[in-house]
Amino acid sequence: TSGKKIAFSNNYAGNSWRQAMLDSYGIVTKKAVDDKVVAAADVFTTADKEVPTQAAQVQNLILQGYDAIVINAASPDALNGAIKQACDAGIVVVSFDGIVTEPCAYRVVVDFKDMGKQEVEQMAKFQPKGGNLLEIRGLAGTSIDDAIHAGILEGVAAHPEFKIVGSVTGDWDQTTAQKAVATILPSLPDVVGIVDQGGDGYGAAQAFAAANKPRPTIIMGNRQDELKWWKEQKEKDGYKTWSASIAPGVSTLAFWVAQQVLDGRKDIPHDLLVPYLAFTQDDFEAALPKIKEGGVATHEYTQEEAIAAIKANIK
Amino acid sequence: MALMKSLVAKPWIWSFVGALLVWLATIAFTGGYGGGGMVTAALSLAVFTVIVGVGQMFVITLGPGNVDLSLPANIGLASAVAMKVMGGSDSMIVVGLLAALACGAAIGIVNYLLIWALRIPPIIATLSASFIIQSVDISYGRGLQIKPPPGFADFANWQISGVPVLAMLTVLFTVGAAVALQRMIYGRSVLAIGQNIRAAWLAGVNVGRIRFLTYTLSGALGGIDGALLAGYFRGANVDIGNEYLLASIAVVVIGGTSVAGGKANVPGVWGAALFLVLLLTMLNTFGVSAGVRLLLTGLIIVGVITAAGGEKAVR
Amino acid sequence: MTAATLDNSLKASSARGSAARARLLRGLLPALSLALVLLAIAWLNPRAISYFGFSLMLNLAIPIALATIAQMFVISGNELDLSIGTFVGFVGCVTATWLKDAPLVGVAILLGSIGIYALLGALIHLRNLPSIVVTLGMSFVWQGLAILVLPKPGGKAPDWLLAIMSFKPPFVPFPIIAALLIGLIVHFGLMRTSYGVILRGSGGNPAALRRAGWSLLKTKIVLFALAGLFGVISGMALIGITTSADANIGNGYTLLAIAGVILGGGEFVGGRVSPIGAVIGALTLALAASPLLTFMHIPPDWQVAANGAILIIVLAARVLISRRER
Amino acid sequence: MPAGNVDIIRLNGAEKHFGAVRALDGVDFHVGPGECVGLVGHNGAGKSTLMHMVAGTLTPDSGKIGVHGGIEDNYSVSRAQQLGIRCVFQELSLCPNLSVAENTRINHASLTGFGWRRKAAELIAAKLDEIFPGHSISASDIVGDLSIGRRQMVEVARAFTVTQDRLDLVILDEPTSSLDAHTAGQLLAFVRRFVADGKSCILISHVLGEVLNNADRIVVMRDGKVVVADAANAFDRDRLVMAMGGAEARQKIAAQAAAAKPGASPLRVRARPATQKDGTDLVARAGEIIGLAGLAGHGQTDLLLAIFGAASRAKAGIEVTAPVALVAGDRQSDGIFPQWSIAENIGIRSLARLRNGLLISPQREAELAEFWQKKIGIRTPDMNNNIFSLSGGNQQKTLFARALGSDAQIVLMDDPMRGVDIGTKLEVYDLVREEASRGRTFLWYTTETEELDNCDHIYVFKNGRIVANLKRDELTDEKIIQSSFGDAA
Ligand SMILES: Nc1ncnc2c1ncn2[C@@H]1O[C@H](COP(=O)(O)OP(=O)(O)OP(=O)(O)O)[C@@H](O)[C@H]1O
Ligand SMILES: Nc1ncnc2c1ncn2[C@@H]1O[C@H](COP(=O)(O)OP(=O)(O)OP(=O)(O)O)[C@@H](O)[C@H]1O
Ligand SMILES: [Mg+2]
Ligand SMILES: [Mg+2]
Repeated sequence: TSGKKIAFSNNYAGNSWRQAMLDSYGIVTKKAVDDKVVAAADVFTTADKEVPTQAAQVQNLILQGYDAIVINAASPDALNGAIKQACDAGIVVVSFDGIVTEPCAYRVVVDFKDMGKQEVEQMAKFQPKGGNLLEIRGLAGTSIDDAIHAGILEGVAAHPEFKIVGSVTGDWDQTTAQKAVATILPSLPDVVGIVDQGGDGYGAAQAFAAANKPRPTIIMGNRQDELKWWKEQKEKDGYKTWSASIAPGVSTLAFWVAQQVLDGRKDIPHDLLVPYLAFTQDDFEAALPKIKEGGVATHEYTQEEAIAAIKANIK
Repeated sequence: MALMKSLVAKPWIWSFVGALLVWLATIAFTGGYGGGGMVTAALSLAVFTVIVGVGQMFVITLGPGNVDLSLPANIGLASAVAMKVMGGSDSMIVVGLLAALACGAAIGIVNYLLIWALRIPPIIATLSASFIIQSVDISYGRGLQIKPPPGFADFANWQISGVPVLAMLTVLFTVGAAVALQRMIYGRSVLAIGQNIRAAWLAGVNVGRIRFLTYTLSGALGGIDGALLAGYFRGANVDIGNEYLLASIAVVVIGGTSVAGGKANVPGVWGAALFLVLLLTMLNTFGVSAGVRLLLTGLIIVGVITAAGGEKAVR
Repeated sequence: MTAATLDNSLKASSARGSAARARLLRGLLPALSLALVLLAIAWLNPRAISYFGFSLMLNLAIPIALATIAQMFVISGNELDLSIGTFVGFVGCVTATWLKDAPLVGVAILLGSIGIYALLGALIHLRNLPSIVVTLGMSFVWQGLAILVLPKPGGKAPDWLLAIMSFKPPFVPFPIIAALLIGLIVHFGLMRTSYGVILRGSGGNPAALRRAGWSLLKTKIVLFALAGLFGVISGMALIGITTSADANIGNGYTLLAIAGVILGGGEFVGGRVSPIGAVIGALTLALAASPLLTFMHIPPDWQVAANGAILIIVLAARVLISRRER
Repeated sequence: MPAGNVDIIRLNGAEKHFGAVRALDGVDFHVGPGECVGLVGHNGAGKSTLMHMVAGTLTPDSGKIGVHGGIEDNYSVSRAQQLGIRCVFQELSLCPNLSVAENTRINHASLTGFGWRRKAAELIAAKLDEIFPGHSISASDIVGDLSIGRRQMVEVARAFTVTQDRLDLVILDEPTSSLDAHTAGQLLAFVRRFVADGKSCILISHVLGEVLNNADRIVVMRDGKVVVADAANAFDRDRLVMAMGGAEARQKIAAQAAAAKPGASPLRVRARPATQKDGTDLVARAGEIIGLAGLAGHGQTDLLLAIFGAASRAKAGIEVTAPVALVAGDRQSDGIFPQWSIAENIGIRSLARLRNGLLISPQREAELAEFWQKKIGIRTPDMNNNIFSLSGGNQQKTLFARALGSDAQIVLMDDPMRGVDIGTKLEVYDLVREEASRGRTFLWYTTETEELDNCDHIYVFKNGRIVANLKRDELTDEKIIQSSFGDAA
C-alpha cells in the first residue's frame, strides 16, 4: 500500500480527548509514512462539531483523490449521504468513536451501552447498600449519549437498590458539567454516586466541594486530572472508584484497518468491536505517570496489534 | 406606589422579576429545600457572564452590527495564558492575571484593527478572529487542562456566609461600569455613537478612539474572565468560554440594552445573568429531559420578554 | 439661464452618477469575493473545476444559501433571527421522520412552523419587542423540539426529496442551477414586485410607510413568514443531501446566514439587502470554509485559523477595491 | 360631489395633548376649494400637529373633522388619501433605501401589476419636470444618494402625483426649508398654478414673504391656538410678525451694526475646495462672519465638512487654527441624538468642560441647558424631556445651543435656519453677531439670500468651486444669482 493516501476527517480538536486522539494518530501515521507503508496520511479538522461542515469536508476529500478516509463523525446518520458518495468513488471509509451507519463504511465500535451498564455494576461494588445516583449526560441528541444512557438505565434496572434522582446535561465538557451539577446540587437529596460519560468527573467533584456536600463515588473517565484527584482521595481516606472511556488511540486502529483494506484484505468485517479502556482501584496508579499532564489515558496500536484485533473480530 | 411606578418603568426590572419568579418556582418545587444554596450557586456562576456581558454591552451599544463574537475564543486563550504564567505557583497570581488581561486586550485591539483598517463588518471580523485565536490556543495549550495555583482556585471559590467574594467584587465593578456609562465622557461618547455615528462625529466625539477603546475593553474583560473561570473551574481549557458566545449577548439584550444601539443598561446584565442561571437550576431541579429543558428555556425567555414588552417609540 | 440650468444639471447628475457607480461597484464586490475564492481553488486543485467537482463542492452550499435568504428577509425589516439555524435543524428532523412516515402530518407540522414564524413577526411588532431576544428564545425552543422529535440521530429523507437533490442535469451542475434559481426568484419577488418595495420600505423608513397608510404589522408578518418558508426549504434541502437527520445539524447556520447576508452587501438596518448578493455570499462562505481549506493542506492545529484567515483575506481584498469609498 | 363652495376640510375645536404639553388648544380650521391657505406661527405653535390631524396621521383628543361636507368618525391616513388629501410632512417621509420611482409607488396602492415600475417612473418624472424644470433627478436614483434639497423636491413632487384617488388638497409643511431660492420659486409658481386650477393647498413656511405672496388666506397660530385668520392682502410683514408673537420687525440692521472690523485679526481658517483649480482660497479671520452662497448642493457643505475634518486631522489645502463646532442643517441625520433629552443633546459638545473631576456633573449640565433655553428660547416645560418632544424649529435651536455653548472659536453652520421661525431667526442673527464681536468666527452656508446680509464676506459656490468672492457692500441678489448661474467667474 506504499502508494496509497489516507485522509483523516475530524470535526473538533478543542478538548483533551481529541488532542490525545490527534497525538496518537500523528505518532503512528508519521512512522507509517516514514516506513513507506502508506504514501500520505493527512489530517483535516473542522472547527465546530458541525455536521454539514464535515459532510462538505468529506466531499472535498473525495475531490482530492484520497484512497481511504478515516473519520470520527459528527453524526452517525447525517453524514451518510457524503459517505455513500465516497464509497461510490471507490474510497474506503473507516469510522471510529463517532461512527457512521452507512453500510459501505467500516466501523470500529466501542460498546458504549456495555460501558454504561458496567458503571452501575461497579458502583454496586463500592456502594453495596445502594442509594441515590446523579447522572451526568453527554451532548443531547447524539448516539453515544443515547447508548451510554441506555446502558446506565439497564444497569439500574438490574440493581434496584439504586435510584437516579437527578440528571443533568454536561455536554462531555468539564465546565458545563460542573456548572450543571452546581445548579442542581442545592436541591438534590444526598447522593451516593455519580454515573457519567467521561470528562466530567473532575468537574462534578469540584461542584460537590464548592457546595460543601459530602463526596459521592464518582465514576471517572480516564482523564489525567481525574485519576490524579482519585489518587489524592485514595491516599487521604482509601476512596474507591472505577474509570472507563474509549481510548483516543482507537484512531490508530481505524488507520490500520483502512490500510489493511487497501492492502486487499477482503475478510475484514464492517463492524469491529474493540474494548473500552478501564482502570480499577488496583491498576490506575500504575497508568497515571504515563499520561501526560492534562492528557487522557490511551493506547496506540501497532500494525501487529491491529491485525490481531481484526482477527479477534473474524468469527 | 410612585416607587413601584418608577421601578416598573426601568427596563432592567424585568430581568430581576424573571429571576425571582424562576427561583420561587424552584423552591416551591423542592418545598423550600436548598433555596439559599441555589442563590449562592447562581451568584457564583452569574459573575462570569456579567463580566463578559458588560464588555459585550459596551460593544453592542456602539450601534447596529457591532458585536464581539471572539469572546469565547478569547476566554479560552486567556485562561490558558493565565494558568501557564501562574504555573501553579501562588506568587505568580497577579502576574498571571495581568497576562490574561493583556492577552484579552490584545485580542480586542486586533478585532478593532480588522474592523477599522480592513473595513470588515464587526460580526465577521470578530468571528474570523475567533477562529485564529482558537488555533493559537490549541497550538499553545494543546487543548489540555492546565491547573490553577491553589491560592487562586481558593480565591475564585471563596464565600463569606454564602456570598461569593467574586460576586461582591463584580458588583463593585458593575457599579463602576454604570458610572462610566452615564457619567463619564467615555460612556456618553459610546451612547452618542450608538445613536448616530455621523452626528457623534459632527458633535466632536472622537469616534475612532472610542470604538477602539470599546473593543479593547471587551477583549480585556474577556481575558480577565478567562483567568477567573480557570480559577473557579480549576483548569484552563479551549472550550471554557464556549457558552459565552450566546450568553454574553443574551444577558445584554434581556437586560434591556437596545440592540439598535445608543441605550445601555448595566443592572439589567446582572438580572439577566441571574435569570439564566436560575432558569437552568429550575429545569435541572425539575429533572426534565434535555429536549424539554431547551424547549422550556426558550418559552420562558420569550414569555418574560413579552411580559416586559418593548419600549414605546418616540414620535 | 436655460443653458446654465442645463449645464448645472449635467454636472449634478455626473456627481450622482459617481454615487451610482460606487453603488454598482459595491454590488459587484460579493461576486468578486466569489471569483477570488474560485480562482484559489482552481489553482490549488484544478480537478475541482469540473461538473463533478462543482456538484460536490456546492451542493451543501444550497441549504446555506436558502437559510441566508431566510435571514435576509428578517434583516430587511430591521430585525435579526438568531433561531434560523436550530429551526433548520428542527425542519430537518421533521423531514426525516414525519414527512417520510406520515407525509400529511409532516406537511402540517412544517406549515404550522411557518405559521409560528409569522406569529413571531406579529408578536415582535405588536409588543415592540427586540427580535434578537425573541429569536434567541426561539432558538432553544426549536432545538428542544428537534431533540424531542429525534432523540438520537437517524431518520431518513423521503425518496422524492433524495431524487430532487441528486438530480443531475446535463452540462450545468445542479447546485449552480439551484443557486441561480434561488437568487433570481427572490430578487424578482423582493426587488421587482410592487409589494417587495413595501417590504423593503418597511426597513428603510417605517414611519413613512405608516404615514402612507401601509400596515407595518402585515409587512412584519410577511417578512417573518417568508423567513420561515425559506428556513423550511433549507432544512428539507439539507436532509435531501445528508439523507438522514441529527438534532444538532443546523446549529451552525445562524452565524453563517448572518455572515452571508453581510458578505453579500446587506446592512443590518435600513432595508438595504440584496438577494443575489446573499446567495453569492453564502456560496463564498461555503467554499472558503471547506473546499479551499481542505485543498490547502494546513497543519491540523492551524486549520481553524486558516478558516478565519481566508475570510479576512477575502474581505480585505474587497477593501483594496472600494478603498476610496466612505 | 363637492358642491362649489363646500369646504374640503374643516376641523372644529381640535385639541391635542402630548403629556403635559397642550399642542393644540381648541383649534377651528378649514380650507375651501381653490384656495391656498398660509399657516404661520412660532416654532412649536402647533402647525405640524394640526396638519397631522388633517392628514389623518394623528387623531385629535377631541374635536370634529369634516371632509367635503361629511363628518368623518373614523378618519385615517387611507381615508384621507381616498378623499383626495395629501401631505408633505416637515420631517421627510421617503425611504432612503429605495429609488425615486419606488418611493412613488409607496404612496399609490394602485401602482401594482405588470409594468408598475415604468408607470411609477413616468409618473414621478413627469411631475418633477412640471414642478422643477431642469431638476436633474432620475426616477432610478436611490433616494439616499440625493442631497436633502433634492429629497425635498422628490417628496413634494410625489405628493402631487395622481393615479386612482382624487386630489383636492395638498399640505406643504415647510416645503422650501431645504430648497434654494431658485427651486423654491419654481415650487411656489407651481402652487399658484395648482390653486388656479381649482385645487387647494396649505402652505407652512417661516419665510413670511413666501406666505404673503402666495397664500389667499393666512392663518396665524400661537401656543396651540389660532390667533388670527384673514385674507392675505390684509396682512403685511409687520402685522404677521406681531400676530405670531411680537418680535419687532428689523431690517438690515445687521449690515450697519457690524461695520468696523479689525482688518488683520488672526487667521482662523484657510481652505480651498478639493476641485478648485485656480488659487482661490476661502479665508476667515477671528471675529468674521463668512457667508457661503450659491445654489443648494454645489459644494458648500462638502467644504464645511472638510474644514471640520481638518480640525482633528491635518488635511492638505486646509488650515484650521482653533477648535471647531458645527451646526447641522439636516438635523435628523447630522445632528440629533434621538434617545437623549434636550439637555444631553446640548451638552455632548462640551462634556470636557462639564466635568467635576472625572465625572460629568449633572448640575453643570443642567445649568448649561437652562442658560441656553433662556438665551435662545427653547420651548419646552422641561429640558430633561426627550429631544423629539420638541417641534422641528426648537430641535434646530438645540443644535445652535450645542455649538454656541461649546468652547469652539470657529462655528460652521450648514444652512442652520431650516424650520426656524422668524422671531427666533432675528434673535439668532443678533447672537451670531454678538459672538463674532467677541472674536468667534462663523462660516455660514445658507440658501436664504436674506441671511447673507449678516455676513462680512461672501463666497459664491458653483460645481464645488468658489466662483465669486464678494464683500458685503458689493452684495446684491443679482450678483449672487449671476455668479451662481453664469460661467465660472
Ligand atoms: N412630546 C412633547 N413633549 C413636550 N412638549 C411638546 C411635545 N410636543 C410638542 N411639544 C411642545 O408643543 C409646542 C408646539 O410645537 P409645534 O411643533 O406644534 O410647533 P409648530 O408651530 O408646528 O412649529 P414648526 O413651524 O417648527 O413646525 C412646542 O412648544 C413644543 O415644545
Ligand atoms: N410626538 C410628540 N410627542 C410629544 N410632543 C409633541 C409630539 N409632536 C409634537 N409635539 C409637541 O407639540 C407641539 C406642537 O408641535 P408641532 O410640531 O406641531 O409644532 P410646529 O408648529 O410644527 O413647530 P415648528 O415650526 O418648530 O415645526 C410642540 O410643542 C411639540 O413639542
Ligand atoms: Mg412643524
Ligand atoms: Mg413644527
